[in-house]
Amino acid sequence: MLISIFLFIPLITAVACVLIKKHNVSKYISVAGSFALLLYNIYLGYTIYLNRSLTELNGFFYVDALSLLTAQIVSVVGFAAALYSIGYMDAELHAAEFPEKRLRWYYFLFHMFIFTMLAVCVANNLGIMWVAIEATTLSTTFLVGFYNKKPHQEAAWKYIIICTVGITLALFGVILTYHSSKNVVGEIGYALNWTDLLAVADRFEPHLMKLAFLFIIIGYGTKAGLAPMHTWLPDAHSQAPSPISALFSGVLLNCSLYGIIRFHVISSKCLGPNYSCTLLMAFGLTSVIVSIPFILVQRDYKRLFAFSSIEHIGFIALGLGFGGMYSIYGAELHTFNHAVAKSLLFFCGGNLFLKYKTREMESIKGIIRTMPVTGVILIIAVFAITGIPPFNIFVSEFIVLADAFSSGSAFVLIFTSLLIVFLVLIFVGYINNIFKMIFSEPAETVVQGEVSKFTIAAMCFLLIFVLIISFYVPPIMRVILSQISDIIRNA
Amino acid sequence: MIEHLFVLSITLFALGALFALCFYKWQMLGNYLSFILAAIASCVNIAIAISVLFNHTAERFNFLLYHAIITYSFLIDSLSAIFILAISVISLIASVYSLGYTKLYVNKRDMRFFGFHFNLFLLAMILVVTANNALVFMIVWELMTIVSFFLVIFEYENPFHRKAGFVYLFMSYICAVFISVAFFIMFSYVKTWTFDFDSFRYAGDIMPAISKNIVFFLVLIGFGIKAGIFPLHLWLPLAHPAAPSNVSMVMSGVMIKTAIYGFIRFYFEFLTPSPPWWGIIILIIGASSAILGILYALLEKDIKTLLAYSSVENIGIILIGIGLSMIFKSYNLMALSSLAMIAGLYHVLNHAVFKSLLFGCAGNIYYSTHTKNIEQLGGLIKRLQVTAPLFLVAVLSISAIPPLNGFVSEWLIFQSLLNGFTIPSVIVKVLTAICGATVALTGALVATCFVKAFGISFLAMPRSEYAQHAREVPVIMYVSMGLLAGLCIFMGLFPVKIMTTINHVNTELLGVNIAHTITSYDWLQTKTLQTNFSEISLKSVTVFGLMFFAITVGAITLINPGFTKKIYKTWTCGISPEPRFGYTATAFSKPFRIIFSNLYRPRREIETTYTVPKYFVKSIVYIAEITPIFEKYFYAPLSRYVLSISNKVRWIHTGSVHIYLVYIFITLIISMLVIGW
Amino acid sequence: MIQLIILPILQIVVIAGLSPLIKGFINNIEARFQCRKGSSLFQPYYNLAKLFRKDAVISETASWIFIATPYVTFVSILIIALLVPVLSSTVPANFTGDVILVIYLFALGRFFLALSSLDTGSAFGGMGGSREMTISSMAEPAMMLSVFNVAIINGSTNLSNITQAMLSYKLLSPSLFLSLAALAIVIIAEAGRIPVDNPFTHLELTMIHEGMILEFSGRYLALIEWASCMKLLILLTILVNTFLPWGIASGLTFPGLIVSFFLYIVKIGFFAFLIAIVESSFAKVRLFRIPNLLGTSFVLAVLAIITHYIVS
Amino acid sequence: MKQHIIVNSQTIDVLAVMMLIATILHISTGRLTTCVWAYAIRSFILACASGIIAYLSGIYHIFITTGITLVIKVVIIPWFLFYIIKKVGIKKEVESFLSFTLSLLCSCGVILVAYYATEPIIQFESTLMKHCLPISIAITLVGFFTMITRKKAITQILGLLAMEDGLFFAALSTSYGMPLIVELGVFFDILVSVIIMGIYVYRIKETFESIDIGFLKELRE
Repeated sequence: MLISIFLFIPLITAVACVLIKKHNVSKYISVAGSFALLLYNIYLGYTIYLNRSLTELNGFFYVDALSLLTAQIVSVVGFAAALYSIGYMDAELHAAEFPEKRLRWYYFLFHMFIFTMLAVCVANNLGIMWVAIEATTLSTTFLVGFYNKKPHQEAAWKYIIICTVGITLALFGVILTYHSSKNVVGEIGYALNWTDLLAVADRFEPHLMKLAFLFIIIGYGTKAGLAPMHTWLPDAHSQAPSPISALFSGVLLNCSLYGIIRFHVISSKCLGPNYSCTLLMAFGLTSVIVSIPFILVQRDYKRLFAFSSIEHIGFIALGLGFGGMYSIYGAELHTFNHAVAKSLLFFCGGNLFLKYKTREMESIKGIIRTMPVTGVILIIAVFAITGIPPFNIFVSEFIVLADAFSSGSAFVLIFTSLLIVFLVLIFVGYINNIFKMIFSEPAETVVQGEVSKFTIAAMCFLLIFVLIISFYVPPIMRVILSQISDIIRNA
Repeated sequence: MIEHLFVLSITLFALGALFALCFYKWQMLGNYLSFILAAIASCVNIAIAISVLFNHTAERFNFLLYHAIITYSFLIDSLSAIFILAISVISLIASVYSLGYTKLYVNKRDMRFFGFHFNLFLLAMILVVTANNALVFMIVWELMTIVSFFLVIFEYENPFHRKAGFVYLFMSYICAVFISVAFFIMFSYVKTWTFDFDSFRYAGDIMPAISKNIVFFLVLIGFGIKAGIFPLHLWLPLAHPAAPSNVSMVMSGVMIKTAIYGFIRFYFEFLTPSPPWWGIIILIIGASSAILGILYALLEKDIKTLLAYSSVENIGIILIGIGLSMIFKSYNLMALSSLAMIAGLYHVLNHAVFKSLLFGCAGNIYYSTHTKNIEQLGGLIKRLQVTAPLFLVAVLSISAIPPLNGFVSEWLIFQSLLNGFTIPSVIVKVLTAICGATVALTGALVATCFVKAFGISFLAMPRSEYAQHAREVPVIMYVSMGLLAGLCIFMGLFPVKIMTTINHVNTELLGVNIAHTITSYDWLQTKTLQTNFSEISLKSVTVFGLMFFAITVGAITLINPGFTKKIYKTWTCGISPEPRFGYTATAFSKPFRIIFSNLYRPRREIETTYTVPKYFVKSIVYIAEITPIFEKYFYAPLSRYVLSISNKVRWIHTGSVHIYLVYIFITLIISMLVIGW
Repeated sequence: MIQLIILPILQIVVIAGLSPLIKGFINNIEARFQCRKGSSLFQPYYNLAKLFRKDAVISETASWIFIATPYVTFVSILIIALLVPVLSSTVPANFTGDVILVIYLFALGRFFLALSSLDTGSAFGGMGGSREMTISSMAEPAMMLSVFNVAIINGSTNLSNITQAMLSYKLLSPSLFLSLAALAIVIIAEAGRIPVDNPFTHLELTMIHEGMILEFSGRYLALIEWASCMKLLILLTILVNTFLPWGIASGLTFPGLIVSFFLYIVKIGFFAFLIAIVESSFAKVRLFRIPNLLGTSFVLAVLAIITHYIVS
Repeated sequence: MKQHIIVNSQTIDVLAVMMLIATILHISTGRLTTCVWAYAIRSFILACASGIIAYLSGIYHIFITTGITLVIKVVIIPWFLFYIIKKVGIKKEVESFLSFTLSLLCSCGVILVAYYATEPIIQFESTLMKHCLPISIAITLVGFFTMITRKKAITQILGLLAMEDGLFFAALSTSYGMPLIVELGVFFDILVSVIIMGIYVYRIKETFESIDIGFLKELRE
């Protein structure tokens, strides 16, 4: 029952939110629900820490360290976003950006979104996982187009079209995997369970598996924001309400990446790690490269953050592709770090939007004086996201790069060296764009002060994670990370 | 014991930082508390350094916090200790100085973050030189950068300060990247996942030559940026003037020395044995930084920028010492290597002292006149009566005028250079001689530069209202500067003590003790400073000087006992003197602008406006500026290129969903083809 | 012990006492080249005596630096006089310093002079100071390099050691000869003689050293004038006793010192005569041609070192 | 549970080719309604194939799939699309970025790529249904290609549906269908996604007064 309850929490919250008409009540229910989820997740984490993995309903649900980490990210960022939503949505409602009744649906879809993402994490069946990932797209389309104005509709349309196409390709990959397993598992595979498949993956039909993984990485890669399939991402991220952008960037991308990783494990076992690692590295590096010019020259801060997500997903893919024990450890740590830091950035962005009603960086000046708290958090978040020590992302990047250098492969070495050059460029772009907003003479007309206490609370909640992981990784997390490393390396 | 002290000092710094943050209403009180705590912590650190230096013990601390992979480990050996000593002394004085200097900002701006960053900055520097783990090193290294970045952009309303901060941050990031990559490469051979420095200490033996060479260059560029060697100095003349003086004092005085620390750690511990050409490259870079740094300083009018360029020059001189030490070491001339190292480290200490003093005095000037442009100063010697002699001491010291400390290290550098004749390679021999000439030229140019800096700002008549109404700064500011001036004199007169201390470091680092060649030798209660090449005794020079002074004064008074001085206006061809008649800084350095015009590429515009009849000049506008060649021909085109490429590439996001689908489609098709093939 | 006390005093007496005479000698020779009778050989002494007795006028803009300068300059030159072997190759005070210290003590005097030139706020002073610093910046590397060559050849930067070692040379090696030439050029520049500076003029376009000391008067001027005379003599002494030390006493024996003294007079006189010839036959070069001249000296010094390394 | 079931039927191959032809009809037709009809026909063929496979293999849960296919893909979705076309009042012409000839040539190329990529796989295929896998990939890719070249929002939906048909066919012909629960989930997702897209087509029409998504170019760099 452990896992089912896990899934029920957001589902019940969602239903409660949509049934209760008064949004003053439903917003607190939403927070309470996500907080319960957070607590429950900690409990679940402890169970996994003790048992390594957990199956339920005849192997329909399966939770191991890898899914647990993703679920943790979902619940942490989910709680922060729920908290943030109160402040953000109230302010937007106050500004009459949308009718009040729509807010019910916002909370409903919000929790459905969380539900689908959790379903991705706990599904053992690869087909169900696919269904869940597609469901994340469906549940969020309306959130992207929440304001229902021209650019939002456009973004929503692009989002659903591109993601659905990608996901469809991924389904093809799933089918091909299934097909390649038929010689081993039998013609009628009643189950497409990951655990069952992995057990016999070394006897799969290799050519089919190759093709299958290709479809998977392109398909789920579309959703994960790997270049050149990333194109929906900046639009959707910039048009969605900020808490949703945070969830997108912090969690949704990781969920899709989680899908890739599951297949990566199977493919590595079937074909040897080289094939899938090379693909991961290629797409990873492309993502990092593609994000550079847009980070260097950018007008819209939310798009900037979005492109930075592409870069980080690329980095994680690279880390997984390098394939060393520590580089996977680092990449997974990076997943968490990025989720926290990027969500924090999007929250900062949301606060800026509430204050200035614009996403143009040029028209925002002197944040440090007008909104000191947001300003300071933004500075920390920017430093964190660009991998400046001592912040958390530096630690994970350092581990990944160190492992890459010690891998001894010339190919990896070239990739890593290029990556480092790109990281520098990205840093330049970030600082150049963001710090102009933070440190400058504010316009006279802007009123000083923060917009909402809830938003600040949510930001502080994430900030704690950023700061703690910078200096201290809890032992439970370290165990989980090394378990993930073992899972991915088939050790 | 030392561990407790170390933790104590960290705690004090951290407490100080928090105090500054906590006080919202009484911000100055918070700041004072934090400065005082910083001063106490610095005292603790001085105690640590001295204890380590004199007990010859290396102290290790491992703090078992659960980091992702590492433990926070620190090591204080004598090399660290000598740097801790320099850093803490300057920190102490800077903290005390800040008590006065920050009055400049009272009620004008939010001061909470100043004390916070200031304390963290001091703490980070201490941690940098003690970190015994690559990851910890990188963390504290960047911590140092970040907090100093915030101190640089403290007055962020000024766009120049912002630009300075950004350039500083970019360059520092590149610096961190290079150092990290150097660590990665070394790590790929030792493969100890704790990243402990102890594992790197044997890296030099197991690494192949090619990797070692790569690491050499990575480290050179990485730490070179922080040290500000040419042409990587870009950030330095921007950031140092932008920071408040009490910060630039620390930045220029000791922060850039952490890079020197890095050089020594890498080149003398991790990467040994080294081929001779490494040392030669360091030597050449040192010499060129020295000469170029001072040439640019010479033409500066902003006193803090001038001092910043002068830091580039001094880093060059330090690098000459270190490069020589490397050369000697690779030829296995260990005693000489140790001598050159002593020269280099002595100059590190010296530069820390006199550069902080200079920046402090520049701060005093800014405090009382609110300008940094020396063209607008003048006549300050009569208004800042205490600051002026302090500044003079600093100026004499940096110009290596005996008997002050600058001369001692310069002399040691010369001695090490001259000992280059023992090296078997002719090229190196000639090179050392040429470097000797370069140092001599640099020395002369430094003297010119600081004659200008002192003369134009303190002497003659005040050239502006600011200078006219200058008042002496608060007592605490010049008292703290007085301590530094005292140190300048002390380190000049009693060099043997300091040299033997550095010799301890060398004994550990190079495994050779040359204490017997720098023996003390008593005569007239003086101790000489001897090497195997020559000897000097600045103490006796001073004694002789005082003696001669007394005799001269006595004799002169005997000749004409009724001597009187008449005070009268300066003779200016019959017109009554005006401030405009005084020589300006631009004019003073003009001969150099003409002689070195190939380097400076000066541009000047003269615009004359006439009154109605064309014979009477109404006004003349004279604009003269020099082209910073590295900025113009290297950095600017590079950044333009990157930006234009980015701008061109951005069209791929056309906004059309069809095109986006095309990307996916093409990716799919190409990958399918590639896999089939 | 007597050696320790007498010889330094003797050195200072010789340098301080003879230096105005050298100036008078050069002036006299030059006058004769110009078909004038010239002033007395002892005219500089009279001038100094007169100046010492006079009162002084001081600019109201000037600060204590202005008053300190003459003393600093004079004292620094006196210290140098202790460090240079004059009559005997053993300099008792040689533990105090070496040739590098000598060069930097010159810099000390120059530093203060340049400061005081700016102190009065007159344009002439500043111009003189600026030019002086420019020329000395150019001269210093050449001087260092030529001295280094000698130092390297003899294994010491201590002038007394150098002189002693040089005594064993019968003939100057080509390398040393090049150094000698380089040093000679530098000395002309450092001492402010034609073709670098004209010590007789007070014309604003040409003056360098004179520009700096334009505002001094009375005893201050006397000290500075005397110091500059001594500087010339010391520079010549360094030249003579490092490159051509033949006949110099190596201990403190009375006959040795006498011989050494006369030889010293002759050698210095010879070089003073050479200076007079040069001053009479050349015009002062333009300020921005001076770097070329000093560059030549620098190249000669570099050549000297290279020849030394390659030949030995 | 190793149970080798081999379905060898030339009929399936023929049906596969028919499906491909129906897909190419998408490309070659100029009328929107024809496209929807083509989709309905192809779905029907798919349902037939599904029924045959269910029958031949004896895996009876595929009959359920067949039923759902008939209901959703042959009836509900085409009906919904016609409803949208009528409701939004779209002009019946299909607008394309490429000319028909060029589109056809490109789709030929795409089919070639599908065969080329699967070549090493179908070599080892023991059944007669060697064409099934490449053809299903080809259908998917051609569907994708339709999405790229067609301007209207509704044609993009059709392209997506074509892709999905390709998938279903691949699943059926190669592995005899996926586990039932997965199939159900997939059907549900497709239905929901088509509905959501339909809603957006309507909204876009409302806001932009056109469903030519060439207009959707505001968000760009």
